Parts: sequence; structure tokens; C-alpha cells
Amino acid sequence: MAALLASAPLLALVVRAFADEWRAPALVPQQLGLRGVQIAFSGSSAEAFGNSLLVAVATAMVALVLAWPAARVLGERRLRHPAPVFLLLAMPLLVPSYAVGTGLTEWFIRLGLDGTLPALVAGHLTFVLPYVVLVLLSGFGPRLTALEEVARVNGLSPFRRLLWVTLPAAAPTVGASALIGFLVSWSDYGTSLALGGGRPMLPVVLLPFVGADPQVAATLALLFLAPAVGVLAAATRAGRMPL
Amino acid sequence: MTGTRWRAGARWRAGARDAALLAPSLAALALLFGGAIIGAARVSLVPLGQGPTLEAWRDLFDDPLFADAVLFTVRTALLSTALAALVALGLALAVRRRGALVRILLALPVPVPHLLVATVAVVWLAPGGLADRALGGLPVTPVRDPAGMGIVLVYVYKEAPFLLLLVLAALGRGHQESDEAAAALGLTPFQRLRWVTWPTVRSPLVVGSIVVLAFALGAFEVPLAVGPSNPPTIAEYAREATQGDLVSGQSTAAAALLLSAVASIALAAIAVRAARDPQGG
Amino acid sequence: MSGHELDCRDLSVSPGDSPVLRGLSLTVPAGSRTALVGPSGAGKTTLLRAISGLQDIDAGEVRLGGEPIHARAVHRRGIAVVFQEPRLLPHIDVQDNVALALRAAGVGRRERRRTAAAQLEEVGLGGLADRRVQGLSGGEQQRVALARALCANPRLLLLDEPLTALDPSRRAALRRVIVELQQQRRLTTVIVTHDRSEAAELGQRIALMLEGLIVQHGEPRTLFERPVSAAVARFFGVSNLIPSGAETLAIRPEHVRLEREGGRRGIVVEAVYAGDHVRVVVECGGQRLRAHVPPPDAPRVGEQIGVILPSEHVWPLPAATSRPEVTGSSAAPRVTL
Amino acid sequence: MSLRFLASVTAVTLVGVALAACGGGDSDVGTGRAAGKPTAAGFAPTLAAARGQTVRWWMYGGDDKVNAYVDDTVAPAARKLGVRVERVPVVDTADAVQRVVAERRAGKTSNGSVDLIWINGENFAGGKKAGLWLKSWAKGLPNSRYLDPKDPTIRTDFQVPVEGQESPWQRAAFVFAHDSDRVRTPPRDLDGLLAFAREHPGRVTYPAPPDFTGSAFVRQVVAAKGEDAAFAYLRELRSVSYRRGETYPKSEAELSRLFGDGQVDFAMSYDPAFVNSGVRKGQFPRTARPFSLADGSLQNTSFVTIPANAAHREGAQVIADLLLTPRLQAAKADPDSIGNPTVLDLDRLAGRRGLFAETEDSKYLLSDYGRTLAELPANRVEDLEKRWTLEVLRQSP
Repeated sequence: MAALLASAPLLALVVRAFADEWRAPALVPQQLGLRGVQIAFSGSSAEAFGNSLLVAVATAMVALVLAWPAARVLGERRLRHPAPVFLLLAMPLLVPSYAVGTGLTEWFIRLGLDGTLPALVAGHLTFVLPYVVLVLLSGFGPRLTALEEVARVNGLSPFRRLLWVTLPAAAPTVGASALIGFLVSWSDYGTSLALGGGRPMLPVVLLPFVGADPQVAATLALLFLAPAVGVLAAATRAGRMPL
Repeated sequence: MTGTRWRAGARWRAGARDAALLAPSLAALALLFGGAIIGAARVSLVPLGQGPTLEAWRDLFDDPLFADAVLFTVRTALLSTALAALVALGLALAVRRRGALVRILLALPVPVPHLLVATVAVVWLAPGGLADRALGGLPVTPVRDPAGMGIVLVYVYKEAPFLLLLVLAALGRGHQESDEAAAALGLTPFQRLRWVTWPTVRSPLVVGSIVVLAFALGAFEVPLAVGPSNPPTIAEYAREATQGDLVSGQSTAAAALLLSAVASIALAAIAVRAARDPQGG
Repeated sequence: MSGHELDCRDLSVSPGDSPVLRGLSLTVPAGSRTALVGPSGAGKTTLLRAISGLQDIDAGEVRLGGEPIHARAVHRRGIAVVFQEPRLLPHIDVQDNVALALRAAGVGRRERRRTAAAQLEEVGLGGLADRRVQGLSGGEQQRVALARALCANPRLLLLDEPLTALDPSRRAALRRVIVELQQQRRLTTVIVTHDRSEAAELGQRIALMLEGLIVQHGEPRTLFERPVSAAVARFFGVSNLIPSGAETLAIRPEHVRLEREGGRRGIVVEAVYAGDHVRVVVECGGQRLRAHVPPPDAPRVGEQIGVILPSEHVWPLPAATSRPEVTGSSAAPRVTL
Repeated sequence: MSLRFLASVTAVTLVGVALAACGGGDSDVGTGRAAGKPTAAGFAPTLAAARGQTVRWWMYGGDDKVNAYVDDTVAPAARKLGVRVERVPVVDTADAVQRVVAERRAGKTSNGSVDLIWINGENFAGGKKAGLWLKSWAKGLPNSRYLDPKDPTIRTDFQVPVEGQESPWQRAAFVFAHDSDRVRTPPRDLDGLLAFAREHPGRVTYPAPPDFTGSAFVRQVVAAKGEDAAFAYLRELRSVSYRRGETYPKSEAELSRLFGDGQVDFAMSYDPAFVNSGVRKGQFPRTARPFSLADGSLQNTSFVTIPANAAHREGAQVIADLLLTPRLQAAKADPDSIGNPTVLDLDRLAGRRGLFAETEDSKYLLSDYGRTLAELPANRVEDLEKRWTLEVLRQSP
């Protein structure tokens, strides 16, 4: 029941996307149609989808690589005073993304980086990295250490240990943190606008339609949900909770 | 003698290695986040084409609208967080033994961006929205409600599943065993809730709630879509400032956002202290 | 303080659809100690969970001191359970863990601390009251769990393989603590174990459970030497099951005597040194007989030797046992005596 | 910068007027009186330099018809001139201006990422004051000869002299909408609107300033009644307006949705063709009609401006000029497109006037907006918005 309540509202988006006319008091659309699809797929939406995808994947990957060693240290509780590290990690999550975007823009322009993909990746990293570290660290701990010791005494080289033992064992958390990282980057409006320098990004293309044109907004929203739903569905098929 | 020296050396080496492992991510964060904060501070203190001045900060504190915004933001954010935590806790207790499907359906709002949830809320709950049409009138109108109920509603819908995931994760690790042991010792369900379940979920719940609170304090998308026209939230206030005067507006906005950031960090520090162990039991 | 009689009648339990207990009955007299043994998967833990209420039952009843308790909520049954893993609460210290049941009962803080300290003393952990749980060794944690259970002042104490995770010396020590405390308090106790010799040491009586049923319940010696079926015999290490006409004769290997001269002659085909005895297999008239002999007396492989089966130790298994699927898989050597 | 300039000058001296013919895909460009101020020859270096440039045009992105006009009409015409147009959609023009400000703050004086902005009013005035815009370029556009230089809405923008720092492209007039099925005769004037609201409590509202349209509505009242009388009027309207004035729609789009869903009786916009596009989007009933008030309608023009640090300023000028061609202006005025009245002076079009003949008649467009109310000075806008917030919104019951 609660589960139904959680998912039903989103289904209205699908109807809204394919309703050319749906005014009160009608409960069902007065007219169905593809106006939303036509408009959503015109202009720079496709390019924006590609850009957003590229940036989100790159950000998630970079974040994973940077976060891995830190998550190890924190997950295995090697620090005697972890609190300051956690505080530093949490800070970007506690600050409005709008403030970070505003604050970073000027520096990036000065460095001549604004508008480039690396700039977008770096900007998104500010929010993505903390999430990825915080999710990833739950995958490390005595259980994983024990498995790695097994691999070690069995003579596996560090690289093979990583490839054959550590990564498969940590796969669920690696997957979950990559997903979180991807989604945070994928849906970020503030930094995408501030650092994009006019490069089309999906949230930037979507936002003007929200409120102004519900049908186009709903269509773009579905497009926006696609990767998340895809990953969730794949995870369900694999019989594993990704989050 | 040499033994202790060797041990001290080993400890130092381990510490250095841990520091080296932490360095990449912490350095990246310090650089990006620190740069952002310094940048925002600079914007707030040095308006375009002028020397350093505290004018933006003075304007901010003199503006009765900003005071309204702070009060309203703190009130809705606290209410949203508390309700989301309560709902998450209740749901967690209800579904902790349910299968993956129920959990996935409940987790569905987690990957959905806030903006979309707000859009969906408007589709359903606005005057003339789907709920209104289906019921032939709504008893309350949460969208653009002066008390900010719409904002609270959207945040609860969006954040309760997020907290639920954290709570369920904590409940997954040996909680059922402890709970059985306590039941067998004669603890009533309520006592078990208080002494076994609550301590298990407290840390993740508090940490998650801090993130939710901070987000609710600083985001403008949801209030923009469903919040009342007055008072604004702090982030909305900042956004409106940038739409007003081109030169001083940006400085005022940066000052407002910085203030909200400091407030979030302070609140988080208090909450973490209250929850003691931030790493979770 | 003294215990109550536990009486389980016709219990059927199917956790997760497949039946595990199939009409099981078991009576444990008040104040006595029964060791519940059986191979893995026999349903021992399920039985304890059914008694304590952690597992719903499909049919049957559980009585404690004459009252039916199977419809009561777990915490109203007056039963304490010690699990295989200590299951201590990590966020409170040792004494608060021990006094948890007292706190639940609304006992004041002072009184709680006093009782917990005394209880910790009894399990041999006098000085650890203020320690955090995480710092304790496995054995210490299990003692805390025991103290916690005793502190609840239960009418029935259930212990589910409490010693499995411990090393042999700690095992023996904790075993002694359990027996001593049980005797002092005359607490009705059921201890699950899968180790038959531990069962013999722990239980005044042993109940053997096979495939969801109690197949024999009695004093240790009875189960070891007078098994009711071949399956029981095999579980308790009666490795010589000799068909003789319509019946099967059982004799424990330590009762088989080997003589240099006399007896039935056979050839030693195997002699394995096992520390306190040597396990000898003698091929004798087409049968293989097993004997445990003291190391100094052990014959060598290939040696000819005489086998004597003292008649006072030979036990004819009751015919037509109730569990054909158990006895049917007999791999006993065929001997004509 | 100087290199590029040199190159274009050289190109001009070498090929001369022949280059102007290169832009011949659209015959409006580069032809015209040789004697006037803006000349084809004068613009030729710009055209030459613009070739191969990609102009990033930052503009409000929520109107599909405007987007389609830029993508399907402007962009192909520009391509013939060797210029690519890339729309950068923003929620609010201020986002684009903020970008320019950020670049200025960071000391980026050239190669900026904003080439062209759809702008007017406060945003233009603020930027002009801060010296953000390229100076005096709009006067040199060949097609500016079709503009009426005496028209105050062309010469000034919210009473701020344009001085060639922006070039017009759209007309704006404040227009209301009613559903002719529901409200047969709309209110005549502002007093009629108040009377209607008293008779039908909760059926009238307007977007809350600083929303562009809401702010314009407040200015409309101020322009018609004078400031203090206007605020008395608005406070009176508050108690009988939608949700008793406790809250207002945050944007024009939201008001339009409420109107479409029958929650309120009137919508309003600074876009004179908004009823047309509302019906087309399925948001308004087909019985929706535009109307204006007898007190007069605010009218102004919206422009495009080029930041001083734009990377592709020549391309941007070519686009600005292209937007003024009679053909593109006529295409824009078509009710099936944006339906926006032309900024050109029809008297100066001579033979091309016929392009606009059929656009006059549509039941979703007004042919006459009544008395023109001039826009207030840009620097008063923020003060009015602030006063509205404090005296009308914040004092709500």
C-alpha cells in the first residue's frame, strides 16, 4: 500500500507527457498526442542528454577512484579521530549547491576552464565525492579484509587481488555508490548552469519548461528518469538492492 | 627499548599511509569546496566594480524580508526533517521483514530529482490538479500554502525513502538477532523499540537527517514549485536578489547563501555531537 | 527460583513452508537439565525458537509448569535464551546488558547494578561490569550473555549451542559454569548441542532429535548403550551393528575386547592412533568389527587376533523401529555369530 | 582581436562589395540605400568576420514556439550566412546576465561565452550601467533602417536610452485573457476588474513580483493610476483576490495554468500572442480571448544585446540584423509561429509590406491594444517590486 503510494504519483508523468490537452475538470486527457515528444526531441535536447550522460559517468568514475582509498581508511576505522575527516566530507552536502556554483564560477573562468567538460566534472565532484565516499565506506570492513587476506596467502598479486577478490566482494557498494554519484551529477542544475558556459545539459534544458509547459516538462522528465529507472530495473533483475 | 621505538615507527608509518590514502579525495574537496566558499565570500564582500564593502551584509540584516525568510526556512526544514524521519522509522518497522520488491518500490523516489517530485506534486495537488479533479475539491491546498505545507509534503515524500534505506541498512546487521534475544529476556515490544531498535538506527537516522535538513535549508527548487509567494526561503531570497539589482544583488545573494551554509554546518555539528558516533554503530 | 516442568506436545512447525518439526513431543522435568542433540538440520534450533515463541507453531502445545504458553507473546513466557552468538547490545556496557531484563521489569538503577554485579561474579567476570561489550573476548561475551539470561530469573533456560564458537579449554570452563549454576538454582534447562560427548557431560538427560522428532530421551548412558534404533546407535558412536537372525545386535567399540589368543579369530586391517585410544578394525568372518583399545595393547595391521564381545554389553536393538527411512540405510557389516 | 580585425579589413578591400553578395541567401541582408547611415558596405567586414562563428544566444527557454522559431527559421537563415546559432535556454534572463557579470568579475574581457542575450528593462539597464554591453553596434545594422528611430519604445528601453547597445526584435504589450464561455464580457478597465473581483471573490489574481509579468501588472496599475493610488488599489484587490491574497502564483506560467484549469477567470501576459500559444499548447480552452483595459496597455520592445566580451560579436551582430529582416519579422508575426507583432515600421517597408498583410486577423490576437502606457524608468522597477512585497504581499491577513 505504502509502496503503491510512493510510486503512483510518478505514473501521472507518463500520462501528462502524452496529453496534448488536459485541463480541469477532466480526469482523463481531452486529447492525447505527441506534441511533447516532438518538442522535447527538437533543439539541443539530444546533445544535452549526451553531455549530461558523459559528465555524470565521468564524474562518478573519477569520484570512485578518488574515494576508494579514503573509503578504505574510513570503512576499516583506521583513524583514531575520524570526526574532522567526516566533517570535511559532509560540508559540501550541508551547503546550498547554488552557493557552490556561484563561488566556483569565477575561479573556473579565471582558469579558462569554464564551459569545458573537465570543469563540469570538477564542479559536480564537489557534491558527488562526499556521497560516493560515504556510501562506499560501508563496503569495507573486517569481512572484506578477511577475504583479502585469503587472497594474499594464496599468492595473488595486488592487482589480481583487487580484480578477483576485492572488487567482486565490494561490488554491491561500489555499484550503489557509483549510482548515487551518477544521479547527483545527472540532476545537478546549479553547477551545470554556472560552469557550463552555455553547453547544453539536460537539467538546464528541462528547467525552463517546468511550470511553463507541463507536457514538455513531463516528457523531458521521463527522459531524465530513464537512466535511474534503467539501473534500478537492472538491479531488480539481478535480484540485488542497489541502494 | 628498540621494540617500542620500532612500534612507534610502525604506527607513524601506518598513520602516514592512511593520510596518503585520504589525501586525494580530501585535497580535491578542500580545493573545490574551499574555493567555492572563498569565491562566494569574495562575491559578497566585493561587488562588481567596487572595493571591499560590508554593504551586502548590512543590507541583508536590515531587510525584514530576510528575517522572514530565515524563520520560514528553518521552520519548514525542521518540520520536513522531523516528519521524514518519523515516516522513515515507521515504514522501516513495517517493512523490515518484507521482500525486495516492496523495498524497491518504496525506494523509488530516492533517485528522482527534487525538481521532478515538485513538478509531480503540482500535477497532483495544485488547485485544479488531479487530486482536486478526482475528489471534487481539496480540504486543504498544500501547493503555495502560506504555512509551507507543500514544501514539507514534497520533502517528506522525497526524503523519507532515503532515510528509510539508511535505517533498513542499519536494521539488516544483526538487529533481528538482538531483538529476539531481548524478546526472549522478557522485553516488551515497546521496550525493544526503545532499547534495541532505536540505538541501532539512531546514528544513521541522525546523520541522514542532517543531510536532509541541510538540503531543505539550502535548496530553492521545491519552494519555487510549491512554496508560498511570501515568505520566501533563504535560497529563493538569494535567487530573487540576483534578479533584482545586477551589481549589489549578487553580493546580497552570496551573503545570504553563506549565512545559510554556516547555519547548516553549525546545526550539523550540534546534531553529530548529540548522536555521538558519526560512523554508526 | 526453582524451575517448572516443560512439556511440548505434538509440535508441528514449518518455518518457510517446509515442515521441520512433525508432531514432536518432549517433557523436561522441573529443575532438570536436558541436552538436546542431533545432527545439523534436525530441527533443534527450531524447537528452541518454537518453545521461546520466536517461531510460530502450526499445531501442538507448549506447557510450562502446567500452563499452556504457546499463545503468549515472547516476552510474557518467562523464558530466557542464550544463543550461539552472544547477541549483546553494542551501545551499552556489560552491566547494563546483564541487567536488561531487570530494566524491562522496572527495577531501579541501583538494584539493577547490584544484581548485575553479583551475577557477573557468578559467571566469573567480576571486574568487567563497566567495560564496553566490543572489547571482550568471545568467551567473555558468551558469559555475559549467560549472566544476562540468568538475571532475567526465567522459569526455563534455553541454550542454543552456546559453546560452539569457543576453544576447547574455554568450552570446558563455561560448561562447568553452566552446570554449576543450573544445579544451584534448580533451573529447568534445555541445552542444544551437536556434540554427543558434550551432551553427556551437560545433560542429566539427553534428548536425541532426528528429522523433526525426538527419537529417544533418557539418561546419557541409556542413549549411549541402549539405543532404541540403529540410527540412534550410529549417532552415539555404536559402530558395530551386527545382524543376527531377525534382530540386530549393537555393541560400542570401546566394549569390544581384543585378545592375543582365543575369541573369534580375525585379521587386523586398520589401526589408527587417536590419542587416548587406538581405533582398530578387524576383519572377522567377512565382517568388519571396530574396537577401541588402549594404545599399549594395540595390535598391528596384518596381525591375527581374537575378538570377544562381552555379552553384558551386547544390546539387541528393538525390532521394527519406527523410522524405517533411518534404519533402512544400514551399512552395517553382516556377521553370523 | 586586432589580427582578426585586420584580416577582415583586408578581406573587404580585396573582394569589396562582392562579399555582400555572399550573404545573398537572404536578399534583405546587405542591400539597401547606399546613402543612409547603416550601409551594406559598412557591414561587410562584420559579415566576413562572422563566417564560421557559432553564436550562443542565451534566451528564455520555456516557450516552444520561440524555440522553434529560432531553431527552424533563424538558424537556417543564419546558416546561409555561414553563422551557426546555438540556443542556450535559461529560466530567467538574469541567469544570462549573471554569467556576463561573473566573467567581468573574473577579468575575462574577451572570448566570453555569451554572444547574444534576449533582454530588456532592468537587466539591460543594469548591464548598461555596469558597462557590460558592446557599444553602438546596433546602429550599424543594415536592417535597422526599417525601424522608426523616433519610436520611444525603440529609442529607449524602460526610459533608458538604448544608444545602439541593443537591437529590437519583439514587441510586447500587456494583454489579458478571459474565457468567453465563462465570462462573456471582460472588465473594461482596472476599476471594472476590482468590481469583478468583489463580485466573484477568489477569481482574480496576478503573478507575484518580481516575476516579470507580475511586476508588469503592478507597473500597469501604477502607470494608469499613479503610485500611491495604485498601491491602495492593489491592497483593496488583495482581500477579494485568489486565496484571499495570502499567496500568489509565482510566475506567469502558473497563472496561465490556473486560468486553463478554471481556477481563476483571467490570465495576463506581456506577450501579446500568449492567448494564441496557450490555446495551441492545449493549456487554454479554445474559447479563450484576449482583451486589454481602457486605462491603456503597457507596451515595450524586447531586444537582443551583445556583451562587450562576446567571443563571436560579429556573428551576434549578423543574427541581430537577421532578426530585423522583413521576412523573418513577418514569419514571427504569423499566428502559427510566435504571433508577435513586428518591431519594424510598416511605412518604411515599401514593397515588403505585403508580407504582413495576412497576419492581422486572428481571434486570439488583438489588433488594437488601446492607449499606450509608457514603461516606467528601469530604476523604479526594483523599488516598486520591493514596495509591493512589503505593502501588499507581506501585510496579507
